[in-house]
Amino acid sequence: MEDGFHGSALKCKLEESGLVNTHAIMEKAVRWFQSRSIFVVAYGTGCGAIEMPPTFTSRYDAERMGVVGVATPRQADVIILSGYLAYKTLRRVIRTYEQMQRPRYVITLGSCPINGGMYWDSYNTIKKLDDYIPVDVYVNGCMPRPESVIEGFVLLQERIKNGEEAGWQKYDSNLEFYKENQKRVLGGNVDPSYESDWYNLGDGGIS
Amino acid sequence: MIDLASKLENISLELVEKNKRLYKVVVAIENLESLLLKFINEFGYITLDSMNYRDDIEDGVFTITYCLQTEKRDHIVMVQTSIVRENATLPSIHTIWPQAEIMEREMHEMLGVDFPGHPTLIDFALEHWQEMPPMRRDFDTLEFVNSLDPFRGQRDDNLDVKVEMKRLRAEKKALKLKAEQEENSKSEEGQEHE
Amino acid sequence: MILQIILLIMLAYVVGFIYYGLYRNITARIQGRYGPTIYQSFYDSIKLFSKKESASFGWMFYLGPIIMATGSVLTLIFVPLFNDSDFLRSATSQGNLFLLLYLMVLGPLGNALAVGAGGNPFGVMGVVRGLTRLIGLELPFYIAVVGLIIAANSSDIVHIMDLQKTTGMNMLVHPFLFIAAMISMVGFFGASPFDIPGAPQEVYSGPRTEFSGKFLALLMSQGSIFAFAKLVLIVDLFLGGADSLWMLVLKTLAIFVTIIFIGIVYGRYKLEQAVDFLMKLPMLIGLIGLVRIIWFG
Amino acid sequence: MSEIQKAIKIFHGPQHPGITGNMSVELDLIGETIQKAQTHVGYLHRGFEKLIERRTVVQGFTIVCRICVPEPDPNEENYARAVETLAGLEISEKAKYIRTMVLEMARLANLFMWMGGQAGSIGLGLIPQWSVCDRDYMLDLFEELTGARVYHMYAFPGGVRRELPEGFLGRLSDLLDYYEKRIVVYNNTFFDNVVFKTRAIGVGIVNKDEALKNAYVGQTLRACGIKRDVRKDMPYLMYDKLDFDIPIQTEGDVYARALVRRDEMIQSIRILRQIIEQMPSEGDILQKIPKHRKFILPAEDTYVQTETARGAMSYYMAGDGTEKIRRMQVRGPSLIHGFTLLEKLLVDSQLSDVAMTMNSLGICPPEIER
Repeated sequence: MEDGFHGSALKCKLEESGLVNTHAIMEKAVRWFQSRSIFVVAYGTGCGAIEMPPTFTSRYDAERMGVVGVATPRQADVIILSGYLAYKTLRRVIRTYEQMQRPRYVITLGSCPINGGMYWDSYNTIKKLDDYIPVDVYVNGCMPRPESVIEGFVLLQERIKNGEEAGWQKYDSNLEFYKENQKRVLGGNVDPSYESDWYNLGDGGIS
Repeated sequence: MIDLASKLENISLELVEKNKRLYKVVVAIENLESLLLKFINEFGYITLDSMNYRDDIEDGVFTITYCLQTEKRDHIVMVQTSIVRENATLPSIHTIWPQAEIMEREMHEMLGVDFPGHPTLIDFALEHWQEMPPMRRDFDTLEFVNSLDPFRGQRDDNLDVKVEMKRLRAEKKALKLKAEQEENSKSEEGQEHE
Repeated sequence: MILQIILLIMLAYVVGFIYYGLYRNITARIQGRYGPTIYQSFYDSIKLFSKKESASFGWMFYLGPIIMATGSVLTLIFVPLFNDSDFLRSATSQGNLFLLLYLMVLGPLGNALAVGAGGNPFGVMGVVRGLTRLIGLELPFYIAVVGLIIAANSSDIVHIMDLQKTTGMNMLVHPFLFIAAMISMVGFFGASPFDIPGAPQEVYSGPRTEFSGKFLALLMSQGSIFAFAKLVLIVDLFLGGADSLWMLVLKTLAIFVTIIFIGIVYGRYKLEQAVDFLMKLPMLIGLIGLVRIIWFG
Repeated sequence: MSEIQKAIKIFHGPQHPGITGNMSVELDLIGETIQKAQTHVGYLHRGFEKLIERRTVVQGFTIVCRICVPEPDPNEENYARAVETLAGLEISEKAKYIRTMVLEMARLANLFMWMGGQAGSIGLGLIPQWSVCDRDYMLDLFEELTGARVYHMYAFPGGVRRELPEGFLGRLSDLLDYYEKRIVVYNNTFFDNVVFKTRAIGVGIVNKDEALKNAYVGQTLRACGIKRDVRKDMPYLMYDKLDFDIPIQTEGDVYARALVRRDEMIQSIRILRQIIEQMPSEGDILQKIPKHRKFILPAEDTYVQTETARGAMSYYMAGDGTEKIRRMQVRGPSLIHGFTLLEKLLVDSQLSDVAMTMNSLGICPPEIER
């Protein structure tokens, strides 16, 4: 995880002396920093979007824990999927998720991404989100209160701190499974087609 | 608006007064456009509030309801007509009301009604949709979604509610019996002591 | 000399980030919440440096942030910190105000190059907005600086600082110039109502839309260094420099908090409205100050 | 950058800080001037109307409040009133008063939410922090009254589901006092903010002549000086017994709509105060209704309207002789505002105005596509 810190002379010396395992220490420190600073891109895929503003504004102040909203998926560490996903939305969500930079995490709100929730028989919403993209934290309830959203963030921070295996690692390790599921549901055309000039200029915007 | 009936005598239709602000007019499909224009020009129902559709599969027709409002927005008339389900077609009225364009687009997608002369019959809410229009009653949404995305399997420690209820009730009854027996035995002991 | 420069850069990095944390805290308190810890910006930058991957679009994309960092570091080097102690007055004797004004424009140009390589429409829009705004921002600032140069008839910052010991602070001697410079400083710090390039509701993050991981961290670091340099420059030019570190922190903080308070109660202008405003009010004030200097000395 | 000369296509949304909810506007830009705008919805399509065909009356009642997330109560009221009209139920006066109170509370909450969005759309980050918090206090009262913060499921066919808690009206009037103080603060910081005036005046002007014919509703209509409000024109519940007036403006631009909404806050505070006075102490709140399998709707259809905080919302409901609802179609205010009006207003405006215009039209995607 410490790609940012390219090996310094001091580190090498300490390694040789064998007194301390700087690698482990460095990883631990980096994980702590990563858990203390979480950039969120909030994708209002459903009803839960109405509880996003209270979570991030002055009553339940999520910025206390270093949870800050950013505008673009490039800069984000966490994407919040706030509720059920229609197939049309799932395309965009997959695209957004793949534009995010590793390490990346997913938090979903509400019961609908878990098992369809009250839309269990709807022809346009998916039932199991973790067939298509890996989910790190489910915050369930219809809809989850801001307190529980914040609790979900705290849980995610704990998991980052302990260095447990996160969703993006699962996604990389068995990519075929996810891709095949996405193809099955979305009928092959996962990415929305862009007619714009900008996306023909050297793969701009598409990671 | 009470003289609505007298004014509409010459056209063959039935007029129902739901309440003092809501009327319902049932008209044949061929008189529809002339009646709508008459409502606009003569009776002052200038606003098209919504186009409602329902699928009466028993009669094999789609029932379309145009809800018009007066300029004061205090009276509503529901102009209702019905068309056969097979390759259903309706005259497009987006030239009269621009907002009809989007309503007709939705109806075209959800019900599969065709509107000749409509400029933009593109996707409304669905994307890459190959099935039959979803708002038809013979489209089974549960079967469709189950074929596409099965339910999540139950947990290992999942318990059948009915069985559990029965078991709990039995346990409660057993406890009650035990308690009664103890009571009886106590009382008997007491009697023996005396 | 080199050691001093490195020390200077580290000082600017730390102080700039602490100021940014302070900015977030003050904003939060005004908005009625606790806000993050004051070291939050350090956490953010270290986290961004340690991201596993950062999308890049060719070598020019790498070059852009580096050019920006170079611009801000050079700006910092040529700004004298203290009045008459040689400590940390690293390369000031070689440079003067004109060089500084040139260096301050270097960053946005590098940014434009990188974003052009990224090829994101929102990024390009943000750069176009930023450069257009820069024209409006720089004219009042240049007028103020030219006024000071005429008044001191020397373009050496140290000389201007020494002069203020006898005449008193420039913000009292030339108040018009000070007001004009402060208004354009609000824009230089990207505070409302001039935060047009990175307007989230319009162009996502503007120029930074495609930057991620290390690039974003580098941008943040150079931003904090640049902010510190600008604050010190204003203190040197108008508040008569500083004798000790505490005086420096106090004066820069005063300027910074003023800018925060201005920025928090205003919305965001549209681009042409902002340029229109900057071309009218601050220019007028600055010109009045200039005329005042030329005629009445 | 030669591409910037010819028109480029921007997808404003669905994931965008400046978009109201999960929809997207496809913009053709030259520079930053919009040549052509097209709205795309369907990211939130759940097929509610299909689901309701498969539910009984009582089960459908849990669905309707999800139709518009920011203000569920007008949907519940509409649904309940449509079912009562079809089934011939008559609800008691106290239930009517409580429903009116809930509707006005929801209107206040939604208007505070709108203020946050409108201020955020011009980058004034201070107002959302305050107004969302103020809205939360109203949600606390909702939680006490109905048991839920956002989805209340309170206006049940045949009355309301719960009795008023002890001393609820007192707490409500305390909150109203607080709101009256706050509205003065917002007036100084937001509505009189020079930047907001500079940006909002003269932007997104609605043509007054076509407003009535094209079925524009709510503040969009009232900001053009046309006094239309379902609460006055087709009174329902207790609105004909309450004393309030309809604020109007004449300019028809974003700023006029903002002022209309501000005055509506004051008006609904006034309505709530009257309700607190007139609330009957006793009286049953819920009619005796049949079991949900026996709840049969006749084979008729009806059409009901409610004034939400964004305009008139209409329900068309048709029953067939079974316990299921044959058809329930929603016509929210956003349907026409989001397509016909928005696509017209955005042409030749700037990219900076998109978020502001959408917010001031009060577009709520989930009720466009249900």
